[in-house]
Amino acid sequence: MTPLLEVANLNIFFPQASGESTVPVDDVSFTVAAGELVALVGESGCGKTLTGLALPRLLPRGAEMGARTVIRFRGTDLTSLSESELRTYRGRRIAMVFQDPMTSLNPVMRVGAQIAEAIHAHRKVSKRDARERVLALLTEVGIADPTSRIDAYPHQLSGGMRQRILIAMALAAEPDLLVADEPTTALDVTIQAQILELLDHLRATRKLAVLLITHDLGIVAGRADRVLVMYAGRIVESAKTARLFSHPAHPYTRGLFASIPRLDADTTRLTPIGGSVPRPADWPTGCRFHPRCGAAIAHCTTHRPPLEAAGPDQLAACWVTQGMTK
Amino acid sequence: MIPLLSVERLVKHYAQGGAFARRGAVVKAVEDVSFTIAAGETLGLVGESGSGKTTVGRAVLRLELPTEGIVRFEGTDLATLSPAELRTLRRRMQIVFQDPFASLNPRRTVGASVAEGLEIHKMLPKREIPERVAELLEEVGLDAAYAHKYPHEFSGGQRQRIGIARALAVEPSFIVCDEPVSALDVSVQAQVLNLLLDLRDARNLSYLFIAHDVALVRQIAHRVAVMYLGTIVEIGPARTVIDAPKHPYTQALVSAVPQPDPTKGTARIVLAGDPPSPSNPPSGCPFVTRCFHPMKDSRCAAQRPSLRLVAGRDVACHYAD
Amino acid sequence: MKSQRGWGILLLGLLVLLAVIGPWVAPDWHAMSDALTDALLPPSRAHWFGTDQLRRDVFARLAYGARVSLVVATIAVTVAAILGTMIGLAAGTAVGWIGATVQRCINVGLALPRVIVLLVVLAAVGLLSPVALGIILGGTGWPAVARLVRGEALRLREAPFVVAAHALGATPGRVVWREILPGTMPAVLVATTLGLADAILLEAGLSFIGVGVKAPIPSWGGMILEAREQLTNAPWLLIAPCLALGLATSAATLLGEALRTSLQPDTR
Amino acid sequence: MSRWMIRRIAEAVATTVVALLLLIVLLHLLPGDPLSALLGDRGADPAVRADLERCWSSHRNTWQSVTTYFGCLARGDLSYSLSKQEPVLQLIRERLGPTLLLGGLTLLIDFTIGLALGVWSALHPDTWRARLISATTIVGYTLPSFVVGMLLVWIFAIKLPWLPTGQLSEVTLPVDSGAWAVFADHIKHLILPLTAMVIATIAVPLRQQRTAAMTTAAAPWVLAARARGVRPFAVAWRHCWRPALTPIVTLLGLWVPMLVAGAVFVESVFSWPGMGSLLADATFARDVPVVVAAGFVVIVVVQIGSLLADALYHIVDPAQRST
Repeated sequence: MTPLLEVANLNIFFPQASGESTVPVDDVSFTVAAGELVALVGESGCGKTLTGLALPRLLPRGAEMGARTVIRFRGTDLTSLSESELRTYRGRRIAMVFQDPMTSLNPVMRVGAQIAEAIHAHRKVSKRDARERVLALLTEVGIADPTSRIDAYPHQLSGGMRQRILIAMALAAEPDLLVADEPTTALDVTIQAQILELLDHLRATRKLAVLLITHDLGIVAGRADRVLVMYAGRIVESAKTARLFSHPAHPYTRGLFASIPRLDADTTRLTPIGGSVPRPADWPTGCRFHPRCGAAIAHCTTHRPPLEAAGPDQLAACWVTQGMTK
Repeated sequence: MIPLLSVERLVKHYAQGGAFARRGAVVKAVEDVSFTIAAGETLGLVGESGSGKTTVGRAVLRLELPTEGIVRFEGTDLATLSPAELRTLRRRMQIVFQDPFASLNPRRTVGASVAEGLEIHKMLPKREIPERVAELLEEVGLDAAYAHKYPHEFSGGQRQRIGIARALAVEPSFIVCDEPVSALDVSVQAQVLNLLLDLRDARNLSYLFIAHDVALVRQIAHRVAVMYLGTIVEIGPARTVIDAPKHPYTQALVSAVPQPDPTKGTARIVLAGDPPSPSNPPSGCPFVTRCFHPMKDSRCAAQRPSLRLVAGRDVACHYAD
Repeated sequence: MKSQRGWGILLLGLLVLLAVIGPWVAPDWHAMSDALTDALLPPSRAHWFGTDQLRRDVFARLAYGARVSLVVATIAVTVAAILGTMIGLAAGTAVGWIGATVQRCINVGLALPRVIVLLVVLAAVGLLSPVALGIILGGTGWPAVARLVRGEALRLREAPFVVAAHALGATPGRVVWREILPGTMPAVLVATTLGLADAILLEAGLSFIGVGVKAPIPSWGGMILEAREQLTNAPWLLIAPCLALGLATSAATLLGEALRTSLQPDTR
Repeated sequence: MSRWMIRRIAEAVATTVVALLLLIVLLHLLPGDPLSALLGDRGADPAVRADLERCWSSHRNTWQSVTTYFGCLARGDLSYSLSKQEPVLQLIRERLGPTLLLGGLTLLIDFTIGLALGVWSALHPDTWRARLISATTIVGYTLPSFVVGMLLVWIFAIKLPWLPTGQLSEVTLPVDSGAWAVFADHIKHLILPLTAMVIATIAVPLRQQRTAAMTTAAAPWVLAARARGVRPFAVAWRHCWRPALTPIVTLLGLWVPMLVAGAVFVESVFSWPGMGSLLADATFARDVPVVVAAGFVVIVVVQIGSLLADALYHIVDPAQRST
C-alpha cells in the first residue's frame, strides 16, 4: 500500500551570513498512511514544529530545504510544485491546526468569515451555501448555538471554543491529512480532554489521517497508531504505540518516561535526564544525545547512529541498543 | 500546635479597570478559602487557569492585599504588621515563579539577583556576600562561577535554579512555588522537582506548591487542595484525594490527566463547556453548570455547599459520599 | 544595524567637531568685511560657503550655529529626559489616584501641541539666550518621554522579578530605584536620542520664524531665514545651513533607531 | 458605544480647558507683566488699552486673570489683536479655512498613500523599491519642513518658474475670472505647500504602518490563513493590513498634534494665510492675545482630531467595539 504521505531525507536549514548554517531538522524520514494517526513527540527546539510546517511548505522566511528532500503526497512530490500549485494542497489536502488558539485567529475578522475563507479558497460556492456549510462545521466540532457564534469575533470566545473554530477551519475543505501542532498545549486539562475527544471523534467519522505533534507522551498513549520520537533535529526512535510504551528502546525515550510524574507511582522521586536540551547552534557531534546519556560509549561521541530495527515494529538510533559495547 | 501558616476565609475581589474606572464588573478571584500548612509540610494547590490559585499564593505573601480574611504566619496576623515589620518578616516566606525568563532581572548579574535578599536584610558583611552567593549557587546545583553571568546566558532549567537560590538566600521557612516547573521541558522538570524535594528535606521547608498538573502535585505534596472558580472544592491528604477523588470536579480533573500508559484505559470523564467567568459565578455550587453528578438538583443551584469530612478529606459537595 | 549606529556616531562626531573647533578655525562669526563688494560672495577658498548680505563669512556662522544648535538641543533633551523620567515613573509606579492623576497630566501634556506652548511662551518673553531656549524646549518635551517611561514602568511593575524584589522585603523606593528605573533607561535613551533631532528641528524652526535664538547670535534656522531673502541671487546661502540641519537630524535619528534595535530586550 | 462617546467627549473638553488654564497660568508665572509688556509703546491709545483690558489685565492676580479670560471666551470674545488692529475672532475666522484645507489634505494623503506604501514595503522587505521608500522617508523625516519648503520654492518657483511661491491665490487674477480659473489658481498655489507638508509628515505614518504590518505578517493567524490556501492578495489585505490598522489608529491621536508644528513652519515659508502663519507672525510681533486665542483654537481642532481618531479606533477594533 502506498502511504498517503511520504517524507524522505527532510533537511531544513537556516543559511547564515557567515557561511555556516544551523540545521534544526536533519535528515528526517517517515510516512503517514491514510486514516492513520502518527504522533511526533519531542521537547522544545527539537525541530518538530518545523517538520510539520515543511509538509505544506510553509517554512518561515530564511529557512531552506535540502536538495535531497522529498515530500510525496499521494505520489506527487510537493517540493517540485510552484507556490500557486501548492495552494491547491494547503487546506484542501493537508490542513493544519496550531498550538495557540488565541493568536491563530485574525482578531478583526468574524470567525464564520474565517472558516468560509477556507471553503472559498478551494471551491466555487455561493455565499449562502458557504454559510450553511460553516454552520454545519460549527455543529460538527461541537459549538453550541452555532447561529449566534458564527458572527462572533475571536475575543468573544473562550480558548476551547477558539480551538474548535480552528479545527472547523481545518476541516472546511475536506482534507486528507490533518497536521495538529500541540493542539491542546495552551488549554486547561478539562478543555484539553474535550478537544482530544473531538479529534478522536472526527478521525473516526471522517477517516482522517493525523500527524499529531506534541511534547506530551500522555496524550499519545491510547490514541496514536505509531510514535516518532525526535531529539535535536533527528528521529531517534519510531515504533507502534503499544511497543514504544511497553519497551522503549532509545535511552532518550526511556529517560522521558522516567521524567514524567505518574498517577500510579509509588515513589516521590523521579529519575530525570541530566543536563538540558541543546540549542540548534550547538548540537553535539555523533549521537546528539550522548552528553546527557548514561549509557553513552566513546563511539557515540563521534559517529551518528543510524535508525535500525530494535524490536518488532520498532526502530531506534542508538549504538548501544544496536549491540555495540565498550 | 500553631501551624506555620494559616489562612482563614480569604477573599480577593478585583475591580475591573483602573482607579478612575466607572463602577464595573467585580472579578471574584478568591472566595472564602481557608487552609493551614505545618512546618515541613507541602500543600499542593491545584486548579485550572482562572481558578484563583495564583491569587491565593500572592495574597498569602501579602504581595496582594486580600479583600477579606486573615493570613497568619507563625501565629502573627500579617494585616497587623507595619510595612517595615512586614518587610522584615519577608525573610521567612519566599516565592518561586513560573516563568524562568521573566523572573530574573535581565540587567543584573545572577550573583546580584541572588545577593539581593542578603543586602536588603543586611544578613552578612558586604565582603562575605560573594562567598555566600557561591555556596547558594552550588546548593541548587549550579557552578559558582555563574555569578558573574547574565540571565540570558542560561537555559530555562538553570534560570529556575537561580530563582530558587535567590529565594533560599534569606533562609525562609516557607516558599510559595507558583507553577515552578510548568514552563520547563519534560526532561528538565524532573530535575527541578527533585531539587525542591532535596531542599525541603535538607532545610525543613514548607511549600505552597501551586500547579495545574495533578500527577505532579501527587508526587511532591503531602496534602492537596483543589480549587475551582475561587473556592476550594476538595482538600485532604494528597494520595487519598487524587487516588480516589470525591468531588465531581476533582474526579474529572484527575481523569483528564493524560497518562503515558496505554494499558490503563480508565473511563474518561469529559466535562462539558467552559468554566463560568469569575466576574459572574453561578449562585449556589460554583461547579453546578458543568456537574455530572447523578443527584444534582435544585439545591446545588441555590445553596453553596461547605466543606465537610468525607472519607478522610473535606469535600464541598452536597452529595459526595 | 551596526553600520547605522556607526554612521550616526560619525555624523554626530563631525558636528561636535564643527561646533568645538569650527569657530576657532574660521574667521570671527560677527565680523563684517569692510569691503562692500564682499557681500553675497559665492563659495571660494577664502569663504568656504560664501558670504551673506551683511558681508559675514557663512562658514563661521555655520560653525558657531552648530554650537548654538547643539547646546540648545542638549539642554532640551536633558531637561526633557529628567522631567519625563520622574513624571513617568510617578505615573507608572504610584498606586491609586496619585498614579492616575499624574497619568492625566501626561495626557494633557501630550494633547497640547508642543509648538503652541512654545509660541505662547516666546510671545510673552521675547527672544531668549540659547540656554533659556533649551530649558523651555525641554520643558515642553517631557510628555513624550513620560509616556514611554510610564508604559515601561507599568510593564515592569508586574514583572516577576519586580514582585520577587517585593517578596524579598525590598522597600518600595529600592524597588523603583534598583529594579524599575534601570529597566526604563533604554527607552529613555532611545527617546532622548530621537528627541535630539526634534529639538534641533524645533530650535531651527523657531529661529526661522524669527522667534528663536536672540539675534545676532547665528543659528541655522536664522541663516535659512536670511537666505530666503536672497534666494534668487544667492541660493548657495541656503545650501550650507540646510545641509548642516539635515546632517544633524539624520545623525540623531540614525543613532536613535540603531539604539532602539540594539537595546530592545530579548533580541540579544 | 454612546456612553463611551460621552465619556470621551467630556474628557476632551476637560483636557482642552485644563490646557488653556495651564497656558494662562504659565503666562502669569513668566517674569514681567504680560499686558504692559505686550502693549509696549503701542499702549498709548486708550481705546486699544480698554479693548485689551476686557480680557487681559496687569493688576489682577493669576486666579482673577484666568476667570476674566474664561469669561471672555464664554462670551465668544477672543480679545483684540495689537499687531493687526483687528478683533482676534475676525482674524481666526479668515485663517481657519486655509489651514484646515492644507492640514486635511495632508492628513488624507499621509493616511492613504503613506499607509499603502507602508504595507507594501512591509510585505516586500528586501526589494530595492522598499529600500528606496525607506531612504526617502528618512530624508523626509530628518529634513525640517521649512527646509523642504524652501528647496521646493527654489526649484519649482525660482529655477523652474512653474508654480507660485506662496499665498492662497494670485492677486493679479482678474476679478471676473470664471469659477474654473479660480479653482485652478487655488490648486496651483496649493501644490508646493501641500508637497512640503506631505514630505515632512508622511514618514511617521508610513514607518509605523510598516512596523505594524511586519508584526502582523509574522502573526500566527497569517500562517494559519496561508495554511488553508487563502490567496496571497487576500492574506495581505484581510490578514496583514486590516489588523495592522488598529495600532496605527491608536497613534493617529498622538500624531495630530505633531502636524501642527509642520503647519506653523510650512505656512510661514509659503505665506499661506492660515492659523500657522498667523501664530508665527503674532509670536514675532509678541501679540499675546492672538497667540493665546489661536493656540486655543488649534488645541480644540487637535482635540476634535484625536476624538475622531478614537472613534475610528472603536470602529476598526472589534475588541473595543463590544465593550
